[in-house]
Formats: sequence, C-alpha cells, structure tokens
Amino acid sequence: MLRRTALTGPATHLPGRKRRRPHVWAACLTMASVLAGCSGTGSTISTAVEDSSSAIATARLALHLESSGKLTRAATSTALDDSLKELETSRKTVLELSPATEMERQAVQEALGVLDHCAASLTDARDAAASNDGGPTLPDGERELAAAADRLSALGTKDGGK
Amino acid sequence: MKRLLGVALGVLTAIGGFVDIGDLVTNAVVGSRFGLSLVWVVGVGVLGICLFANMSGRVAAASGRATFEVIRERLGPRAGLANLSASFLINLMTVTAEIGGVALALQLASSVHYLLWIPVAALAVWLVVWRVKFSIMENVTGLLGLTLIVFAVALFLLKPDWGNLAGQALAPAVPAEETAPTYWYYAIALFGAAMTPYEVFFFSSGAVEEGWSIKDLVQSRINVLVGFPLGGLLSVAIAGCAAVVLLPAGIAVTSLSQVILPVAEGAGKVGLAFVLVGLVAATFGAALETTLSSGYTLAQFFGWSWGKFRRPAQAARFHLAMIICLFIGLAVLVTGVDPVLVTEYSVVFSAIALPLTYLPILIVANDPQYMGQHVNGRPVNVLAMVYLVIILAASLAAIPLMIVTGAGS
Amino acid sequence: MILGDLLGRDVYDDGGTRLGRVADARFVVDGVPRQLLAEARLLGLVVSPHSASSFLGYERTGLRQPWPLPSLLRWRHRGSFLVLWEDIVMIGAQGVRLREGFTAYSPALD
Amino acid sequence: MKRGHALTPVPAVPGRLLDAQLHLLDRQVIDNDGVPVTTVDDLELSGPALETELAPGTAAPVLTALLTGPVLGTRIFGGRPPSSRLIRIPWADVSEVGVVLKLGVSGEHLDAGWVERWIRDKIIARIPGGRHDPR
Repeated sequence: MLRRTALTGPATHLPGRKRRRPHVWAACLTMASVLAGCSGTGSTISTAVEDSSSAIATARLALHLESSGKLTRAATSTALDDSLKELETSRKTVLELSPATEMERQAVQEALGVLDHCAASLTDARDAAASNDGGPTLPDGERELAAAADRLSALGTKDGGK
Repeated sequence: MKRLLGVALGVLTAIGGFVDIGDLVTNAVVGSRFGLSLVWVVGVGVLGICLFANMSGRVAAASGRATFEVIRERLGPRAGLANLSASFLINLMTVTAEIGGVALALQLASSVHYLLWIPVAALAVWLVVWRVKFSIMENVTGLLGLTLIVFAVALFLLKPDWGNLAGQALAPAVPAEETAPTYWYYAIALFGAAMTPYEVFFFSSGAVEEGWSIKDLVQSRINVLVGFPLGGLLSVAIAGCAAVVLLPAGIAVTSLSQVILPVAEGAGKVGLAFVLVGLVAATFGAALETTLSSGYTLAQFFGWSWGKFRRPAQAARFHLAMIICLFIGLAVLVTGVDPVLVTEYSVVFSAIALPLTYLPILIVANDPQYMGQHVNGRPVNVLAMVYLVIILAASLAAIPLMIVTGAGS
Repeated sequence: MILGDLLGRDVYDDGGTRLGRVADARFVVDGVPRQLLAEARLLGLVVSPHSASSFLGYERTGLRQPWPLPSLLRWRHRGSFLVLWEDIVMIGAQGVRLREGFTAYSPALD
Repeated sequence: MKRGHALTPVPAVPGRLLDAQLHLLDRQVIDNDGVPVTTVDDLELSGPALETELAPGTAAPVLTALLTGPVLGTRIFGGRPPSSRLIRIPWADVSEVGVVLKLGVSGEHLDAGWVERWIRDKIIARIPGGRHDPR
C-alpha cells in the first residue's frame, strides 16, 4: 500500500545522517564522517533500523494498550500516525543514500525491503485501530507488527555484525 | 486561615506551573534512553532555579525592578542588547514550542490534526494575555497543571523495581547503547529545561505585576522553595515512567504521543484523561508565560510601559510586541516543523544563554542601592557563585557537544 | 554635546602622554535650584587607564560581594582617577587634554 | 596617580553626586503617575564648545536633557544622530533620581511617548477590549 517510489531525482548524499535532524547538521556530519574515514552508508542504515524499531515498538505498545482498554482511540491513532511518520523519515534517509559498492547496494536494497514491510504493517495496524467492522482486527495488527519487529531485529543484528 | 489558603494556592500553582513542554519532552526522552541515570541533573537544575528565582523575586520586591530592567542597567546598552537578542530569540522558540505542545496535546485528546489546533491555541493564548487578570491566569493554569501528578501515580501503579530505579539514580552511569558525549549533551538539555531563563523573567515581572512588597517575600520564598522542588519531582516521575515502560521496549521518545503511553499503561483511561488535561494546562500555561516574557524583556529593555495590570491601551507597545511574537510562532509552526524538535533545541539554547541572565541578577541582589538591607547573605552568594561556574561550563560545552553528538542522536 | 560622545574618549596630559579613557562623568546636583531638582553641574571625569567600560561601578563603591567579582572588576579598573572640570583644557576630536599640574583625585564615591 | 588607594579624595561638595553611568544612563524613567516612559539612552550637556581651549574659570556645563530614541542605536553601534532627531526630556522635568528617574510631569505630552501613543491610538485601542481594565 505504501510502496510508492518516492524521490525520482538523484538523491542527496547525506552520510551519517541520523534521526530527525535539520539539514544544518548534515554538513557537520559529512565533515565528521569524512574525518572518521567511513562511508556512512552502514551507519545510516543502522540508525534507520534503530529508529524504525522504536517506531514499531511504539505502535505495538499503543495497540496492546488499546486492546486492553487503556488507551482512547484518538490517542492510539495519534501514536500510530507519529510512528508511521518516524518510519517514513527513516525510510527516506535510506532512500537518499547513493551506495558506492555492490555490497552497499545490496544492504540498501535489503533495508528498504524490510522498511517497506514495516510501513505496510504499520498502515494495516492503523487501519485496524480505526475500523470497527470488516477490516483487519487489532490482534491482526499486533501480529503483523510483531513480524515486522522480528525482521527489523534480524536486520539490526546482521547490520551490527558488519 | 485565609493566609494559609493563600500559601497553599501559591505552592500548588508553583508545582503545576513548573513543568512545561521542555521539561515534559526532555525528561521523557532522557528517561526512555538513559533511564534515571540523569536524575541528578534535575536536582542540580531545581536547586539553581530556586536560588535565582528567589533572588530575582527579592530584587523585584525590594526595588520594584524586574529582571530585564536590571540587566540593561548593569550591562549597559551593548551587552544588554546582545543579551536581549539571545534571550528574546530563545523565548520566541519556546513560545513556538509551547503552542505546538498545546496543539499536540489537543490532537491526542481529539485526533484532529495538530496543525488545525495551532491557530486555535495561539488565539486562545492571545485572548488570555489580552483580557484575563494575571492572578486568575496563574492560578487556573497552575492548578490544572497539577493533574500531571498522574505521572507519579502511574509510576507507582506500574510497580517498578524500585531498587533498580534507585540504583540508576544514585549511581549514575552512561548506558551501554549511548555514548558519553550524548549523555552530557542531554545533561545540559535537562539543566536548560529546568533553569530556562524565561522562568526568571516571568517570576520577577510577575512580582511587579502583583505588586509584591518585602512583606510578601515569605510567601514567595515558600512558593519557590516548596513548589519548585515538588515540580522537579514531577519531572523525575515523567522520566521514571519513560524509564520503566519505554526503555525496556526499545522506544526512544520522539513525539508527545509516546510520552503518555506509560501513564495509560499504569493508570488506564482515567490516567490518560488526567494526563491530557495536564498536558494542555501545562503547555498552555507555559505558552502564556513565555508570550508575556517576550513582551516583558522587550519592554523592560527599551523602557516601555508594560504589565497585565494595566489596560492594554496603557501598555500599547508591550501588547503589540506579544501579538507579533504569537504571529511569528504561528508562522513557524504552520511550516510543519516538528514542535518536539523545536523544544529539544530550545532547551539547549536556553542553557547557552543562562549566564547572561543570572549574572546581573546576582550583582544587583548585592547592591544596597537597590536592595537596602535585603542584600544577599554570604551563603547565598557562595552558592550562587558555584552555580555561575556550573552555568558557564554548561553554556560553553553546549555547542561543541551539540556538534559532536549531532544534537543528541 | 552628548555624553555618549564624551565617554570612551582618550585622555592626554598637557605633554601629550595618553593617560587612559573617559570611563564616566560625575555630576553634582548643586546648580541653580529649579522647581523640582537643582541643575546638575559637571564636576569632573573618571579616567580609566585600562578599560573604558564602566563595568557595574564596582571601582567606585565599597561593595565587596559577591566574591570574587568586585575584586576582578576593580583590578580591571586599577589606576582610574577623577579629574575635575577645572583641570580640563580642551575636549576635541583627538580626545580630552588636561591642564598642566592637574590633580588626580580618587574616584571613590563613598 | 600610580596607585589607586594613594589618591586624595575629592574635595567635599554640597550637592549630591551622580555618576552618569552608575546612576543615570540606562535607568528607567517613569512619569508622575508611575507609568514607564522610556529608559535614559543618553544625556545632553550644555557644553563645552569642542576644539576650543577652555579658559580657567569657565563655568562647568550642566545636564540639559535626558535623551532617548535613535540615540540608543548610535550609542550601541556607533555614529551620532543629527541633533534634530534627538528626543529630549528636559532635566528640569526630573523630580527624583533613585533606582528609577521620576519625572514631575505626565508622560502623556512628552515627545518621548509619541511611538507609544501612535501604536495605542492606531492599533491597540482599536482592538475590542483594548481599553478594558483587567483589574
């Protein structure tokens, strides 16, 4: 559902760009990463994975609280919206990478695959929270999110091993 | 009896008024990433704000001069203007963050997108500043802000491992996933959130607004010395909730909707209702205070007529300045910039500007020309000098740490 | 003239040696009485050899708190003195020139 | 002259001593009703003539006015506004010098208040409730 291909033009290279930060810091970070002699692709992916895990965890917690009757619908949907926004931000940082080597290209592809899956699960979860009948149920949403979280953590472990 | 009620009201207002969007966000972020290992900073910050708020209140009561008049007069026009520019910009950032916070809290309550709430929030702030009596404004937002105590209640209901929490708080250490620079960056952010300069501008100007005399000093001292530390405990409870629920789940706080999840977990929908009222009241109260503070600083620097105790027409430039500030905040917010991000930056920039505010207060509080017999005692001066050193160190370290850590990522 | 023009100007003795800069102007309220306050007559200028900024006035009062600020600021203004109006020969673009044999008084106020 | 503490004290004078930086500049000015008017941005003196040798016995210049307005900008950034652009509050209107300078007249008719009056009459008073007394 969310698998639209954003950003057709050549993406800006933002090595080392991490969570939710204005572009001002990009310059500083570029310099820092150049000084440190690292490409930045690996760290961008691992930050994106970390942030996405946090977003998925938030969504899981919100759904869990909603299904146990502790959270109002407005609060749940806001939390899910915020999670989706954070996930999309992370996904964009990975999309904007321009990998230099074959290995990096593979890593980016793999990460994007997982992040897309996460976005899709999160969107389903949001629909589950919003719908009263017919659509996906809360347990469905929770299951999907759990699967997404597993894939993220697998990617994180692999990524951390590199 | 009436007097006792007055004292109680003052203390309760001080507690409820202590927490603003900066404290909420920073404490939740820190709790979700560092557990309680930074609680000591809240302690240091609260002691500092008690010290200097009390001092500025005493200056205002003894001389009738509010903080920025004192700053201009002691630092002269050049350093005074540099100070005004810095303080005013940070204050403007804080106004923006608070209005954004009101809107975010309203979204949590209504699921109507926060961008739609922003004009409503800004208009409401202006109406109160324009129309409502100072003491009513203070008491209502302060008392409603007290509902944030639900953070402490939720913390108890969550039945955390108290020994573990105490261990984190008493033997602070940098968690394995975080680096030392990040730890210190957030230490400065927490310090800035607790000691934000606008609180002193507002406190001293409020003393003039309410026409304090030396007789009222006892009351003000109780408000500060009891209310602020209890407000600080509230901040700690926010961090504690995040540390108990969000940290183990691997959630790093980046939005206001995450801040309230632990309360829902611990206290359910009732807790949620309380926390939403508290969020709106605390951010709305702080939006009022910061909007007024931006008017106060400008008016006091340039010598304009100011004060809510006057008719708006008798403080025309003061009111116009506040209207313009609200419009600027509104304009910044409608660009879609994340209010939580604005908040995170505003607390760090506050920490940078701290020495500019607190040094002149300390100097004037020692000047018998202003204070008569109510000059600072020696213990207060020693403590204040220690704080100036801390404040200076935090201020100097803030920018380098911000660059090294990429603003705390 | 405007006081702002006077503050910060260089001060020379009659031989042309630079003594410092005008840090402040002292007035005395003893002139022709008016309805409200008497006229304020220029009594003299405070000259500081090291810094023209009259920082907080610590150099002229007995204030000792909060340590160590007063000591620091006094040190910054060490050697400042007061010259009376009678000892000023000329105020010009080059600065303030003092009369031969002028007296340097203590700048203390109390 | 070398050592600060060795200097002779100033011969006693009958009136009150006021140091410009310490007691006058940058202080708040309030009118006879206690309404803030402005701050003292600068001071105007009656003399002396510049670049002229002062004969012994020349009468000392006196304070003629408190200044405000554009002079604040030039005091901070340098330069000097033309004399016609100075906004003056005559020294004769000053009734008391303390932590604030009190005037013996109402601020309503002073030149120093024209911006305030303009904003009041053109903007603030026209917004509903602009003349509402909050107390």
